[in-house]
Amino acid sequence: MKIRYFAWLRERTGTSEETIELPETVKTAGELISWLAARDEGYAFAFEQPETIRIAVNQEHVEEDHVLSGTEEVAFFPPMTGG
Amino acid sequence: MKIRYFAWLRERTGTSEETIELPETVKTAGELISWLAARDEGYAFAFEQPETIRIAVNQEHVEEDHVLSGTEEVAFFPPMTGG
Amino acid sequence: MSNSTTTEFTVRVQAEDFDVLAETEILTKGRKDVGAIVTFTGLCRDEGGTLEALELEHYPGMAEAQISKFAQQAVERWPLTGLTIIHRFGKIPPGDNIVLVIATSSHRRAAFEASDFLMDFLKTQAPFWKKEHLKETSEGTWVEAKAVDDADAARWRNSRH
Amino acid sequence: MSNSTTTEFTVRVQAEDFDVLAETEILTKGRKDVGAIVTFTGLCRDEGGTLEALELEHYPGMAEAQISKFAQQAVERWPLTGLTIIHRFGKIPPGDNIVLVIATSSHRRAAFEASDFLMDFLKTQAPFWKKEHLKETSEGTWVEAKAVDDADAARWRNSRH
Repeated sequence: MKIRYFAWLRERTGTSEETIELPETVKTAGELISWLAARDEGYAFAFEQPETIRIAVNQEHVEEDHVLSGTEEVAFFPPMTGG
Repeated sequence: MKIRYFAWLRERTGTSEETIELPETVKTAGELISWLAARDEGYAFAFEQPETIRIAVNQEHVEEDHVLSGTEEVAFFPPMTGG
Repeated sequence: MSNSTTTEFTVRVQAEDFDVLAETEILTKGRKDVGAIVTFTGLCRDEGGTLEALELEHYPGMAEAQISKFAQQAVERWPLTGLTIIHRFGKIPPGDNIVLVIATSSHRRAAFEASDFLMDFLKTQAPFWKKEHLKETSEGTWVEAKAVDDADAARWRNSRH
Repeated sequence: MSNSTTTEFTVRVQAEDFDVLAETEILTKGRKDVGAIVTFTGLCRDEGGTLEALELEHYPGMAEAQISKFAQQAVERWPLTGLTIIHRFGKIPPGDNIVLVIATSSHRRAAFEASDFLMDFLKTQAPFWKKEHLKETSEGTWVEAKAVDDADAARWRNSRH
């Protein structure tokens, strides 16, 4: 599964994109956040306020309870500030 | 007193502007409409629906009960369609 | 930058066409505090190919005064950095410009609302009258005022601003 | 002219600047059914002289898809004759363009509302993030999302349209 990080999530994780094997215990986007946050200090810092983080699956906005399938691209980013 | 007519009021009266001596009996803009409407057929046609006619005194919108003074410029016109 | 000085505005009533780009540049050139530019351009439509031209009559003097009155209200109501309003008169063929409003501001809502407000009042309160000259008939017809335009203008009376 | 065909729109996400006049002409050239053109241009402000540049990061692919989704909503909701949206990314100095929305229609309210709607959704729903680089400090700061922008976007959910 491809994971992408933008803005300060990219900076804090030190990663713009990576490919991971989804553990069997991780079913939803919210569970993926918890799993990533447990990886190391940078990830913990990036995800320290999960309620502020926006999630996109296959480039569509989803909520934390979105159930992930094995083939998806998941992206994490802060609230958007375009325009 | 200078009187100006615009759009179909100008066409119906056949007059774009004229100078009149205000009769003593005419105190308000509404009374001026009645007095003008009694002049001839063209004026009667122009003012046949006085409620649709807009009035400006010295280039400011006023209502029918506006009291005229001797030195004013009065204009009559249909609802505006600018923009 | 100060609230004590009111933003200046430009109002012109003219027969000639206007240049949207040139007018916009006057409001933005050399300044870097403008975050939003809203331009409204009103054009003459051909009404499905039936219209030969629109004839715009106006009340000289009062037209400029009324537009300036609403421009003044706009710069007092919204934090604009610039405002230009140009309204043409005379015979205008389909596809040609009739009216231009440019509002600039640091913030987008101010620029949107000010230009929207001004167009509503130009439609209903500025002394201009449109006569349609159709291709098929020799005599022109005066365009009637629309109730929807009055309703649009009334929106601004009870606004939170 | 027909309701059965939806108006096409143009969406571009690019590093290069855009030309408001050229983009406007594409929407109006050769047609005489356009009565109203609203253009919104968003520019980089210098924040009282403190800003060196804005850096705009975006999510390639999703940015175009999200903007197109809102453009599609706009052409279904309002009777537009044309719609163009361009959003830049990369490093943008004060005074430079960031975003452009042009909406054309036979009627002014449609053009105003569609462009206003699109800007509200670009602000809150399109995957772009702004980082401010100030003149005095070497490190940039991510711009925080504003509650007022969410409130602006929420206006369109309960609208009469």
